[in-house]
Amino acid sequence: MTPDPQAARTSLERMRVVKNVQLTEGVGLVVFDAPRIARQVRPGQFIHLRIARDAAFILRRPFSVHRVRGDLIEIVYQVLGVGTRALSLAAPGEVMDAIGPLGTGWDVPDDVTHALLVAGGLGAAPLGMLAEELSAHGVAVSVALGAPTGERLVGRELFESVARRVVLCTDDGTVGRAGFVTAVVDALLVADRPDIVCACGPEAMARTVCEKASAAGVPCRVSLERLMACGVGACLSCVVSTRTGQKRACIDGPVFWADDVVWESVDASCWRGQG
Amino acid sequence: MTPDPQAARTSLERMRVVKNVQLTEGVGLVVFDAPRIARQVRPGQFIHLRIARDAAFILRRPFSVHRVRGDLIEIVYQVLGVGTRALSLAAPGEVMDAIGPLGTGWDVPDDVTHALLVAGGLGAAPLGMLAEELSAHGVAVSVALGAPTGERLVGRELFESVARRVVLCTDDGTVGRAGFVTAVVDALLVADRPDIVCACGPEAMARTVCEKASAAGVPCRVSLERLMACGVGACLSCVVSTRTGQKRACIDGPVFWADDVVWESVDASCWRGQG
Amino acid sequence: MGVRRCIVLAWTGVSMDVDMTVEVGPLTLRSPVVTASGTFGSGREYADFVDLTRLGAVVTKGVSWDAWPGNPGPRIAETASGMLNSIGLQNPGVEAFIESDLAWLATQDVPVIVNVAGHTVAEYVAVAERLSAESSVAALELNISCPNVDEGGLAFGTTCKAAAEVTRAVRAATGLPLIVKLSPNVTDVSEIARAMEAEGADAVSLINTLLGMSIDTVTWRPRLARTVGGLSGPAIKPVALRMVWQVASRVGIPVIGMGGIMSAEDAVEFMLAGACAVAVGTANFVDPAATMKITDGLESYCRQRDIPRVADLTGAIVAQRTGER
Amino acid sequence: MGVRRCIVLAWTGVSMDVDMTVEVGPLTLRSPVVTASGTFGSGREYADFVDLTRLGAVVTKGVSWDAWPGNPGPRIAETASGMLNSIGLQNPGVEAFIESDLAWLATQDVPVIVNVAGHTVAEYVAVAERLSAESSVAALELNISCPNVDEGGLAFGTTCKAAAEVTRAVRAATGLPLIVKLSPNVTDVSEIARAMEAEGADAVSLINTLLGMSIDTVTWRPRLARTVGGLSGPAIKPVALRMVWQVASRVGIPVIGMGGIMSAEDAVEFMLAGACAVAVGTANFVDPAATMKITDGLESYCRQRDIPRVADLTGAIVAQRTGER
Ligand SMILES: Cc1cc2nc3c(=O)[nH]c(=O)nc-3n(C[C@H](O)[C@H](O)[C@H](O)COP(=O)(O)OP(=O)(O)OC[C@H]3O[C@@H](n4cnc5c(N)ncnc54)[C@H](O)[C@@H]3O)c2cc1C
Ligand SMILES: Cc1cc2nc3c(=O)[nH]c(=O)nc-3n(C[C@H](O)[C@H](O)[C@H](O)COP(=O)(O)OP(=O)(O)OC[C@H]3O[C@@H](n4cnc5c(N)ncnc54)[C@H](O)[C@@H]3O)c2cc1C
Ligand SMILES: Cc1cc2nc3c(=O)[nH]c(=O)nc-3n(C[C@H](O)[C@H](O)[C@H](O)COP(=O)(O)O)c2cc1C
Ligand SMILES: Cc1cc2nc3c(=O)[nH]c(=O)nc-3n(C[C@H](O)[C@H](O)[C@H](O)COP(=O)(O)O)c2cc1C
Ligand code: FES
Ligand code: FES
Repeated sequence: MTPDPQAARTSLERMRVVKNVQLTEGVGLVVFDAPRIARQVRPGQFIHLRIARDAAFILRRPFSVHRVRGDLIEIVYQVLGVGTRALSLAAPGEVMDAIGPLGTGWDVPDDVTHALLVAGGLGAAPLGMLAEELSAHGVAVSVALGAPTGERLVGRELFESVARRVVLCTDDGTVGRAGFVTAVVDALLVADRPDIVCACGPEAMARTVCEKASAAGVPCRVSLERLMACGVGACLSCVVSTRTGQKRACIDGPVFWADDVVWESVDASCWRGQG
Repeated sequence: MTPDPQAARTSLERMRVVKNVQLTEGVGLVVFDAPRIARQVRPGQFIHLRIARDAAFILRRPFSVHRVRGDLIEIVYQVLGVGTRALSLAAPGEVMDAIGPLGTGWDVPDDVTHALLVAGGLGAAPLGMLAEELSAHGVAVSVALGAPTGERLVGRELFESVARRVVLCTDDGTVGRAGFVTAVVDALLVADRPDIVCACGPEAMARTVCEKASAAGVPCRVSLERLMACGVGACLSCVVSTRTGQKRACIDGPVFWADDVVWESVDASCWRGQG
Repeated sequence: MGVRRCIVLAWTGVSMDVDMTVEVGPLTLRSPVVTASGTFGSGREYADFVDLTRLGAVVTKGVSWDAWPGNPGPRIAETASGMLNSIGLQNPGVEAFIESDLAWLATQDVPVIVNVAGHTVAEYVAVAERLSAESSVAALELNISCPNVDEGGLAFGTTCKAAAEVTRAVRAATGLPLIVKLSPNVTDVSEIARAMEAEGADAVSLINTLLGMSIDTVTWRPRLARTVGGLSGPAIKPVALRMVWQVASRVGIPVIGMGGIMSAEDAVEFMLAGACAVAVGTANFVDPAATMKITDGLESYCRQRDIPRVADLTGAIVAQRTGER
Repeated sequence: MGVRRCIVLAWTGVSMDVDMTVEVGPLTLRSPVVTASGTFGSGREYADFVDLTRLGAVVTKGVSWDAWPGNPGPRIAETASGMLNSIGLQNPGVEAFIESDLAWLATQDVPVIVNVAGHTVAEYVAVAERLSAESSVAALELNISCPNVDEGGLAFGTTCKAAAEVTRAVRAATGLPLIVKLSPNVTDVSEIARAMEAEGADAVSLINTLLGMSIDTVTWRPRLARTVGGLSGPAIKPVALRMVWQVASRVGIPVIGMGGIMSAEDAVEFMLAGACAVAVGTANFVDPAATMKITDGLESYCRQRDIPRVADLTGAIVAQRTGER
C-alpha cells in the first residue's frame, strides 16, 4: 500500500476504448485497455486524458481510476461540459492518450485495520480501487456513500461486495437514508472506530467530513479537485493551500492529509457545483 | 434547363450520411439523404456544408453536387485539409446540415445541341449532373477529363455512360493521353463543333480553356472556386472580378460566362494548388 | 459598476413572458440581438433564414462616400476557432447603398443602423450627413477602424486624438443616434471609449476585429493577399468580453458587445459584463439562423431563471471577492 | 525585411542533415525550439517526456526577489482553442529558485534562460543582479507584463517609457544576454520593441498573453478568481504571428516568437514571419512531448525541402505582390 517509486514515473499511454456505457442519466463508465497504467496505478491516482483532437477545447481532463481489471482501467465520469460530453460519445475501438498514473494516491498507512470511506456523488470514483485493495489486505472497510438519488450511487455494487458495512444516503430518500452523507459520519466514527477516514466529494462535503474526523481525532485523507492544465506540476493552475504552503493538486495531491489543508472560503474556491 | 425561381430559394437542410467511401487515395464520395436539395438542385450548384461541430475549424465548406439519385445527393471530395479530413471520417448515419442549393449553376441555354465539358481533377465534380441532364435532353455531350493519374479520373464512368465522346488525359499517361487536358481542347472544338463549352478545374487550366473557347468563338461557361465564408452573398469573401464589377462567386457564380471574367494574375488569386 | 440583481418573481413556476426590449441610449430595440456590421450583408441575404422583425436592429456593412473596391483576394483565412478577413470595406458608395440596400431594408419592419466608413474626417462627415436625410436610418455606427488617410494610414480608432476628431465632426453633422465602434488593437480601450463619451457619442460598440495574420507553409506567402486582416469568431471572445467589461465599468453610455458570440450563453456573458445589446457576426456564417437561435436562447435563459427583463442581465456580473479593476 | 531564399542543394534527393543551430543575438542555441516561460516548470516536470538536451533552451517561470504567493483560484479557464490563466507569477523567490530549480537545471545539458519578474524597477534589477552571479544562467528574459507598482498597477510592458526604464536599469545591472518579453496588449508593439532595442536589449520575445475574461453563466461570476487573465493557445496565434512579423520587420535584434504554437507548421509560420527561435507554451499541457514533436517536425520540414539550415526560414516570407506594411 506504500508508494512504489517506479510506479510514480509518469508517461503517455495510448489507450483503446474497450467499452463505454451510460450508468445512469449523465453518468458513464468507460473502460480502456491500458496495460502500463493498469500495472502502475495506485488507488486514488488519476490519469490526464486527451479526449479529442482538432476540437475547440484543447486541454486534457483529469479522471480518477475507479477500478482495474487486468490490463483494463475503468473510469466513471459525470457529463458536465464539452469534454465529458465528447467522452460519452467515444466508441469502442477509439484511441485516446493519457498521462498517468498521476498524483499521490490515498497511500493509506500499512498499519491501518479499519478504514472509513466517505464519498459524495462522483467522489466515489477514486475510492473504488481503494476499497478493493484495503479489503484484499484484510482491512475492515466501512463506506458512507451519498448521491442526489438512488440511481446515482456510484460504485454501490463494488462497495457492497468488498466493504464490511455500506451506508447509503440519498438527498431524495429514494435509497438508504434521506439526507446528506455527512450526516452519518459521526455515527460511523463512533460505531466503527476507524483508524483512518478517506473522503472525496464536493468540496463543502469533503471539508465537513474532514472536520468531523479531526474532531474525533481520526487521521483523515481527502482527495481534492482543481482545474488542471498540465497535470504534471508545471503550470501551477491547481494549487491547494496547505499549512506548509501552496501545493499542487496534480503532483502533491490530489490526496492530502486533511489536517494539512487550509480550506478556502467556498466563495473563492467552489467553482464547481454551484449551479 | 433554365432556372426555376422556386429552386433558387436557399435554406438549411439536415442531411443523413448514407454512404461514405474512398474512391482513390485522397478522394472520397459521400452520399447524403437530402430530399429537398435533391429536388431543387440544378447542375453546377453547390451546398455549403457544416462538417463538424465543437471543432477548432468553424466555417462551412462548399461542395458541388455531383449527382442526384432520388432523394440522395452525391458529393465527390478531395481530402485537402482539416475539413475534408473530417468529412472523410464521417460514418453512415451521421447528420450534417447544409445550406443549399446555392449559386448560379451551369444554366446552359435551351437551344444548345452540342456541349463540350472540360474538367481537370475535382473540376469534374460539378459537371456530373450537367452531363446527365444535357444528354437526357438530347444534347450531344463531349467530355475532356484530366487528372494527374488514371485512378484520379473523377466521374469517368458517369461521363462514359452518358457522353457521346470522352477524351481522357493523365499527366503520367497511365490512362488516355499523356499531358494536360487543355491540350485536347482545340482539337475537340474543331472536331465536335460544340455550341457551348463548360469548364471547371484549377484556375490556370480553366482560364486556358476559356481562352481557347473564346478564340474559337464558342460561348463558354466556367465554374470558379473561391474561399467562402457565408455562401449566401453577405460577407464578400468570394469575389470574382468581372467586366461588370466584382461579383460574388457564391450567388453571382460559381458559374460565370467566361467572357465576363477578368482573370487575376495567378500570383494573387491562386491560393490553391501551389504546393 | 452598478450591479443589478435579478428580480425573482413571486409567481415562480408560472410560465412568464420575458421583456426582450432594451434601450441603447436614445434607441429602444425590441431585442438585444443585432447583427455585426459586414457579416449580414444588408439583411436580404439572410431573409430566408431569419425573421428580420425579431432582430433588435440590422447593422449594415460599412458604407463610404464613393464606391470602394475592397481588397484583392484571398480575403479570408480560417484559423483556430476563428477567421481572418481583409474584405477591405468593399461597398458601392452611399448613394448606391441608399438606392438598393437601404430601400429594401426600409420595407422591412426592423431598425437600420448604418455602419459608416471613411478615409478622411470629411468623408465620414459627408456619409453621415447624407444618411441623416434618410428617414429609414435609425442610427449610425461609426467604424473608426478604417485606415486614416489624414493621419497617414493608422486607423482612426487607435488614438484618442483621431477618434475624438472624427466623432466630434460627425456628431456635429448628424442628429441621429451615434454609436462609435471601437478597435481592440489598442493599449487602453476604455480611455478611447471615455473620449467618445466626451464627444457626445450615444453609445459605443466593441470589439471590431483583432489584427492578425496567417502564413501558408507550402507557398511561404501570407494567406491573405493583404498580408494582415481582422480576426473574429470564438477565438477572440475572451478578449472582447474583457474589453466590454472594462469599458462598461468606465463609461456612462451604453455598450453594444460583440466578438465571438455563437450561442445564447455567449450573449449572456456579454450582457453580464455590461453590454446592453449584443451583435452577432461570424456566427452567421456558421449558422445562418444564429441570430434567431441566440434570441430564443436568451429568452428561455431569462424565463428559466425568472428574470422578467433581459435588460436585467446588463452589468449583473457578480464581482469576485478577490476581483479587482 | 531581408528576405532570405532557401538554398536548394545540388544533391537534392540525398537525405541531408539539417543544421538546427540558430543564433539569437549573443546566444547560439542548438535548436530554435525553446519553452515558453511559466508553462514548463523548471523542466524537471517534463523530464519524463522530453529530452531536455534537444531543446534550444529551457525558459523558466517568472522569478521575483521575494516569494510571490500567486493569485487565488480558480486560476485557469478554458476558452475556444485557448485558455486563460491568472497564475499570478507564483514563485519561491530568487534564492529558493537558485537553490532548487536552477541547481537541478545546471546538471542538465541545456541552456537556461531565466524569466525575471518584479513589481518595481528595483526588484527587477535585484533579481537580475543576483542571477548574473550564477554561471548556469545563459540569459535573462525580462517579463515586463507584471503589474507595475511604481506606476500604479499598469504593466511595465504597456508604455514605452516604463518598458524603457526597466530595461535600461537591468541592462546596466547585468552582463548576461538580455531578452525583453513584450506584451501584446498595446497599440503598437513594434514601437515598444524599438525602444527595447535602443536600450540595449539583445533580443525581444513575443507575445505574452492577451488579456481576456470569461464569465460563468450559471453563477454570474468571472471564471477566474482575479476576473481577468492571460489568453494563450491556438486562438491567439494569428495575433502573435502578426506582431512577430511587424516587430521583426522593424527591429534589428532577433525575435523569439510564440503564441499558440502547437505543431511544426506553426513554428515554421513564426520563423517565416521573422522569428529566429520559437517558444512552445500551452502546447506542453496538451501534449507533454510537444517540444520534441515540433523539433522533429521542423527538421523534417527542412529536410523535405532541402533547406540546409533551419535558420534559413527566418524572415523568408514571400511578401505578397499586393501586400503592404
Ligand atoms: C484529480 C481529479 C480526478 C477527477 N476524477 C474524476 C472522475 O473520476 N470522474 C469524473 O466524472 N470527474 C472527475 N474529475 C472532474 C473532471 O475532471 C471534470 O468533471 C471534467 O474535467 C469536466 O470536463 P468537461 O469538459 O466536461 O467540463 P467543462 O466544460 O470543462 O466544465 C464543466 C464544469 O466542470 C468543472 N470542471 C472542469 N474541470 C474540472 C476539474 N478538473 N475538476 C473539477 N471540476 C472541473 C468546470 O469548472 C465546470 O463547472 C476529476 C478531477 C480531478 C482534478
Ligand atoms: C463552389 C465550390 C464548389 C466546390 N466543390 C468541390 C467539390 O465538389 N469537391 C471538392 O473536393 N472540393 C470542392 N470545392 C473546394 C472545397 O470547398 C475545398 O477543397 C474545401 O473547402 C477544403 O476544405 P479543407 O478544410 O479540407 O481545407 P482547408 O484546410 O480549409 O484548406 C486546404 C486547402 O484547400 C484550399 N481551400 C479551402 N477552401 C477552399 C474553397 N472554398 N475552394 C477552393 N479551395 C479551398 C485552401 O486554400 C488550402 O489550400 C468547391 C469549392 C467551391 C467554392
Ligand atoms: C467578413 C467580415 C466583415 C466585416 N466588416 C465590417 C465592417 O464593414 N464594418 C465594421 O465595423 N466591422 C466589420 N466587421 C467586424 C464585425 O462587425 C465584428 O466587429 C467582428 O467580426 C467581431 O464579431 P464576431 O466575432 O461575432 O464576428 C467585419 C467582420 C467580418 C468577419
Ligand atoms: C499557465 C501559464 C503561465 C505563464 N507564466 C508566464 C511567466 O511566468 N512569465 C512569462 O513571461 N510568461 C508566462 N506565460 C506566457 C507564456 O510564456 C507565453 O508567452 C504565452 O502563453 C503564449 O504562448 P502559448 O500560446 O504557446 O502558450 C504563461 C502562460 C501560461 C499559459
Ligand atoms: S495542473 Fe499544472 S501544476 Fe497541477
Ligand atoms: S461567401 Fe460570403 S459573399 Fe460569397
